Amino acid sequence: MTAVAVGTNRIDPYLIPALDGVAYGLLVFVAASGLVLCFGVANILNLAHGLLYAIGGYTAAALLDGGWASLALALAVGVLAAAAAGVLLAGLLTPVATGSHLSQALLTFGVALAGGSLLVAGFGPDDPQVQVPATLEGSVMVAGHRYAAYRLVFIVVAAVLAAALYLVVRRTRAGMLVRAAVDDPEMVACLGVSPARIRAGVLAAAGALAGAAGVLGAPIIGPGTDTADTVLLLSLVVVVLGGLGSMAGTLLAALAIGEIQTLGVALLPAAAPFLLFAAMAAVLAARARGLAVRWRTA
Amino acid sequence: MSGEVIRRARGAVAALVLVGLVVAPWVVDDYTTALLARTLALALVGVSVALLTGVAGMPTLGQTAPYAAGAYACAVVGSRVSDVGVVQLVVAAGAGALLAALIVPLVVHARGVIVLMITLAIGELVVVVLGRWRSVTGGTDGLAGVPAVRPFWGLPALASDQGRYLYALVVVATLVGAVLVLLRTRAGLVLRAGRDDETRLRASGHRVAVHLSGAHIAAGAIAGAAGSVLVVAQQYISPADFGFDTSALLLLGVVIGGTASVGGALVGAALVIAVRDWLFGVLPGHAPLVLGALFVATVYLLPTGVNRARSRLSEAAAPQPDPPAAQERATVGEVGG
Amino acid sequence: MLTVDRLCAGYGGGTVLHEVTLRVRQGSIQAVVGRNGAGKSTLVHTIAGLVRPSSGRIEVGGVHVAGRQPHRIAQAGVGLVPQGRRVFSRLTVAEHLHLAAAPWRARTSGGEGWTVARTLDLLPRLAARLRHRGCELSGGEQQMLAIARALLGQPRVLLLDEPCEGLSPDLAARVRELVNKLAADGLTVLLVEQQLQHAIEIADRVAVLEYGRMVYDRPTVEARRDPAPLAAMVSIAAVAPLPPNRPTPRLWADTP
Amino acid sequence: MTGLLDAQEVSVRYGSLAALDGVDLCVHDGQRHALIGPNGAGKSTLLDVLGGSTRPQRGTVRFAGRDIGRLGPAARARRGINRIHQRPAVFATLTAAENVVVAALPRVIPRRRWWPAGRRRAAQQLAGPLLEQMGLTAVAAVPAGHLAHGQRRQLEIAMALAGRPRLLLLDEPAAGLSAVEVGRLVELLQALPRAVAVLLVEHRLDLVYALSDTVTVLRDGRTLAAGTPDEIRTSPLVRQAYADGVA
Amino acid sequence: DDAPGPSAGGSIKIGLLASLSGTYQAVGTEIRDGFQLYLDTHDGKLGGRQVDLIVADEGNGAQTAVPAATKLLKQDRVSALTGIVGGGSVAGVTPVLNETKVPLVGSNGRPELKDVSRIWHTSYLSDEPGAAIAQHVRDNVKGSVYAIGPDYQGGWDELRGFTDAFSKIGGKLANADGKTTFTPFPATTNFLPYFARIKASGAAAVYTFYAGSAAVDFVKQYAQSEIKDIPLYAAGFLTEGGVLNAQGDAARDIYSVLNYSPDLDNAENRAFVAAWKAKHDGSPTTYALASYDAAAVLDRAIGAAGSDPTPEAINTAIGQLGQIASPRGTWQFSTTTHSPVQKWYLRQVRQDGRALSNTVVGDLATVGR
Ligand SMILES: Nc1ncnc2c1ncn2[C@@H]1O[C@H](COP(=O)(O)OP(=O)(O)OP(=O)(O)O)[C@@H](O)[C@H]1O
Ligand SMILES: Nc1ncnc2c1ncn2[C@@H]1O[C@H](COP(=O)(O)OP(=O)(O)OP(=O)(O)O)[C@@H](O)[C@H]1O
Ligand SMILES: [Mg+2]
Ligand SMILES: [Mg+2]
Repeated sequence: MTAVAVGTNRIDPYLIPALDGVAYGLLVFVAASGLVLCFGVANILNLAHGLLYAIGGYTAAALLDGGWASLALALAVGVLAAAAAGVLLAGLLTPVATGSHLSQALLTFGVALAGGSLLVAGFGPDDPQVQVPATLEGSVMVAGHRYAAYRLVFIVVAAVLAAALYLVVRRTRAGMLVRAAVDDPEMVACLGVSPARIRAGVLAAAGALAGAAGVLGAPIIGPGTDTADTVLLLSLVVVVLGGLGSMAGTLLAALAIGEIQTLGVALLPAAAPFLLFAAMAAVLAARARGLAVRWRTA
Repeated sequence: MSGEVIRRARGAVAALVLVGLVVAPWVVDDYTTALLARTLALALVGVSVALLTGVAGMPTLGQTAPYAAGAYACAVVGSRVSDVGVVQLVVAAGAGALLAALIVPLVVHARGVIVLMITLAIGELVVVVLGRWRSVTGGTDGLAGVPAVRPFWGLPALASDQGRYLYALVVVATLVGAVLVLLRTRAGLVLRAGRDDETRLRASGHRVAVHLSGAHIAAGAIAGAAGSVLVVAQQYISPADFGFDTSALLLLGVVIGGTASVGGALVGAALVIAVRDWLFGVLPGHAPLVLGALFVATVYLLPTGVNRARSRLSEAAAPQPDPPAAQERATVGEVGG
Repeated sequence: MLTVDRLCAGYGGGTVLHEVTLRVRQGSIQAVVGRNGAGKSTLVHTIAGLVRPSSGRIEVGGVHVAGRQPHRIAQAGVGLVPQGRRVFSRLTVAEHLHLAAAPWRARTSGGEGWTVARTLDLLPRLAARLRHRGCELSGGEQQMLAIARALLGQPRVLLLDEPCEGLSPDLAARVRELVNKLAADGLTVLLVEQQLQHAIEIADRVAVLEYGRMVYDRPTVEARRDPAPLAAMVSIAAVAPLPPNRPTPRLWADTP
Repeated sequence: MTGLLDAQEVSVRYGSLAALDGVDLCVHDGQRHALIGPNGAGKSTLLDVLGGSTRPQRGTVRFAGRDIGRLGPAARARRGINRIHQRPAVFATLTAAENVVVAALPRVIPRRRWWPAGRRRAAQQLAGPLLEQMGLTAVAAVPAGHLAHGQRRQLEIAMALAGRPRLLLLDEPAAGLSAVEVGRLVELLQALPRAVAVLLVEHRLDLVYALSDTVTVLRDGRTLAAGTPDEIRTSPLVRQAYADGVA
Repeated sequence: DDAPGPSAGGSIKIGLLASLSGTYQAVGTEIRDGFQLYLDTHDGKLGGRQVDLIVADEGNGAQTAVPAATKLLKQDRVSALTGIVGGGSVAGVTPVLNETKVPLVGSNGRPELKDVSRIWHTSYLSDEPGAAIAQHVRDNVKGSVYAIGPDYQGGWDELRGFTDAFSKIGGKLANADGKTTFTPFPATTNFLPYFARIKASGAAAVYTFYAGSAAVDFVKQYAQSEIKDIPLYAAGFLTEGGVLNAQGDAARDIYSVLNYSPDLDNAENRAFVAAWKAKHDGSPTTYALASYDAAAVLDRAIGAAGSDPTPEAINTAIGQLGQIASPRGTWQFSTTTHSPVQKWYLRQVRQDGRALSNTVVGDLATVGR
């Protein structure tokens, strides 16, 4: 009996971090989902992704008043606004569509810088308050520990999103077109589909996803001067770690990041500042080496 | 023929710019001179970024790592060992090369965006280490009070903005010249070939990993040397000098300049950094907005900037096939299998 | 059906095609031959919209399409089998076929429409490779896929840029046979082909491009009747075996 | 007697598909060996195995008496195995001349070894005649990415030759070449010194019979037949193999 | 030409460097507005001279602050410099200040410096808030206290101030190894794993220091976590200014220590708060106050510097100011550290009408060396 109790006690402090790692990882996945589509699948390097998320976040802060109706409204407005921004971005990107990642980076980084400061100019430099519906505001008991209810809800949202994304990319004609356009846009055009339309569609969808993530994630990664950068960096890390375009890989990477940021920090507090980037460099380098070897053997 | 004209014109422009840079400190005020000196350091890092990104095809966000290694090595040597510029420069370049050599195993097999992310991670890790290794680096607030540098044994210490600027100019011009020479050798040719098609390069018998490692270490040494120029120009360094935004701006500057062109990288990186620093002074609060708008505008004003610069470079560097008369003199030695 | 009139096109600064004129009637096959670098692919790409013409007219079924975007031209019924296959390396064969199939597109050419089943029937090797990705196919299989992809778009005008490159001789013959049959059913074909005898075998007209200029354009019956000028232009005789060890510039002077 | 190149029991599987299934192949010094077979027979895969870019699951590859099975493509190229790819692979932003120079570098050593530029100069001196032989002199200064398809193939052949091969692996060198260029290619291959062995993959049987002294027929990853061109030409088995590939 | 000092018209150039973009924009804006408020309420004059205020953007830290400061000092040739949000920026600007011999009257960040002969601060030293509240925590908390803060110079100093003073008077830290827990900054946005450790440590209270968006994250997550009932003490920046709005109800009841609160009851403060509210939404913060005081310091120093207020003269005059009346109560510069010797207040977040506000609930020690 006592042995069991000691056992649970040793695990107990890590229970909540582990659970939170899942929730946090899923939040990161939701935030990154737009970029998975845009960069991972369609190979458009969109450094304004964080900006699209921030648009959703600020919409949430402006519209949410603690009621469910406001949540629905914010979601609708945030998704629309961010999708519109995505289409705008696609229009801006047209001249460099055939160019390299680097010129896309130049353009989208510029948009992110300018758009970010416009957002802050519009909404003020202070972090705005985000009021979620009262039912979600509180905390619930999980295995004898108090845990934020809102984060639990996220687990469901992210699971739905991951499944939907997988189906769209792998199973629909639209998803195939997007992947084909990455390989050879000219040949896609010769099939009678405009690559520019595909690009606009991808960026609109990515924007919608980012907007939704921004609204839903606002209580956790809230809108503020740094939000865009934080979200962009995390998303890029997750998308690249996940193997560029693989939905399962991205989800796994997001969960790993979540656990590293929570359980890892709880277990190895001294290494906390190094954990994320060291793990990322190690995984990517190991995988690159693995690919190089496999490339040679098979 | 037109290639010849373009080359002449480029040479003339380069010479003009160089002359302008030499006389600049007597024409402009101290602030601009100081700004220029700092910009030169960053432009030199830009060259090392271009070497990797454009020439070797390995886009990097982590050149701030060897840059920081060089800067801190120089600062430590400068305040504890020697105030001679040449010594500091060599130590800094060595530190940069050493760090780059340590990083090589991580990146040499990776390509494209993966390199970008690995180098980003390394850059961030280096910043964390700089912030926490307080006994050497002074922590997040940085290191101040590095004594003024004397360029060479027996020369006086550089106390004025002009002196520091000219020192930076000499160092940067020398190193850029060295890079240009390097790129004209077969090493440069093989690097460019690897950027195009690595499989083909391997099938021709080149050790791709060796070439890439060499490029990384050379770029690391250049970035390290740039670090020592920064210390001289600014007399103060902190981890903030080597953060992500520096890497990002450098990469963007290099893209603006045309990734494969050293001169372009120099100009692009210098422009981006100088414009940023200048904007923060003259347009308080709106610098990011204007900078962002400038980036967007650049893409449209130089729609093919990258490619145009690249094709121009390859045109200029194309070897003329030997005339038939030279065929008899073809010397081809035997190679052991 | 397909009319090209005084077409000029090129890349960057240089002009590659100089005033090329072609008239391909519906249901006929126009062959284009010429040396490497003569501009055959440039001609095909310009018709497909991948290269912008600097002057001249291109008409498909009476509609002026020069300078339109490639997807518009494809929608006008132009199908392309490009040189070098250009299959989508990350899509499986099945996905290629699914993507290329445009069942809703009104079929205007004769014969029954192309379905996935029918293409697979024609190219049975593909049927066994449905789950392979484009980059995992052998060269010939990629070529088959490129042909299948173009057919499934239900084209009215088919541009074939060396469609038999990399196909085994029997299969190549079969593809030519198919092209012949499709033309008989009303499809208009522009065929770029290196092997003159193969071109003449099925084409109604044959044209020769030299340095971007059309230097020869006659009905094949005429070419068969009087093969000399054509043969001189593309020197088919060169295929005959040469005596071994004829002296050529020695590269290995110092090799034992 | 063992040959210059000796591959035994080579098997390559991709999932459930056996691209190569226990193939033996021997190329002797100076031999002109052709490899034919219907599409998807495994010809290119075999060349990949010999060139080192694919590692077989089973089987050994010996070259000049040494086991080279563990060497990568670069090491094999330095030992004298040079190849062209079925899809022409060239350095797109480098000029045609530079392409040849790069390909020549690993195997040339200048007379004045101490002078760093000497090696490159020696390689450049090799590039001129090679380009001329392939009829590419006019486009020597054009970036390879701007060449026509056939020109790229010719360029890659020049690059393979620049590597001073002992064994030349040619994957459909005549595909996409015009009649004149094919003639030139045939001439070039026939003029190659006997010290250079050639393994030729080609679908144009007229060329195969004109150029080779031994022919191996692959089908579905297995060796179907091997012999002199005359034997193969008349073999009903081979005819059947090709016909099956179509049906 | 444009030599330093007043021009014929009796005007004087002052440079203000603050983060007007980036992470610390909120603080930087307050600093600019505080200084401007003083000018606006004093006819745009300092020491009787018309002020030509030149503002430059500090950005996110030293690498943008140094060139901006260089411009103010070497191109605009200001007679004094003020503002500066980040401690790192002050360190970076120091070499240029020494070269140009211009005084800095900083209004926020304050690194450890060897030579402060030309550097003054109207805010505080980073370790002072902690030192000021240590006794109160020791007296009121029954048990050990968990110390946690961000991992950078400011965080180290803030927490050291508390833990040193707290240990000296016999307090015990709950942290596992007896050392403060530092969280990666600014990377940490999720504090739950740390809360799990705090819970496991059995602490009776928590002392912390965060500012900006990290403060929002910390407080909101704290309120939803399983340690939400453990009392939270903090350096005042945790709930200061705009972050309090974003935190909302989650911030209720948090104790903090600061040198200022808008509800202080003195004549200067009433005037200051009224003037502030006339121009801006909400109440002034300690950042605005410090900048307002920096202007007051310059006002008196320039006035005292005589007919030719050179930077040197201004610097000398600042050293002789003595007591300064301020909305926070009177204070004076320490002769050794050149930062204020001032009183600290204990505040608690309470409902004030419809909004939450930091209400002064007691006086703490007067701190400063
Ligand atoms: N992208 C390009 N940029 C510049 N020049 C090009 C480009 N593509 C082709 N060219 C040039 O245009 C000319 C014609 O090329 P094209 O591809 O049309 O020839 P082709 O007749 O199809 O030859 P092949 O039989 O080898 O395929 C060539 O001289 C080639 O160098
Ligand atoms: N990477 C791969 N993954 C899966 N299957 C492959 C891969 N590479 C080749 N294959 C399969 O192996 C078989 C042999 O391919 P290979 O390229 O060797 O054929 P080939 O004889 O060169 O044919 P062709 O004449 O068409 O070029 C083909 O069926 C091909 O689909
Ligand atoms: Mg062609
Ligand atoms: Mg093949």
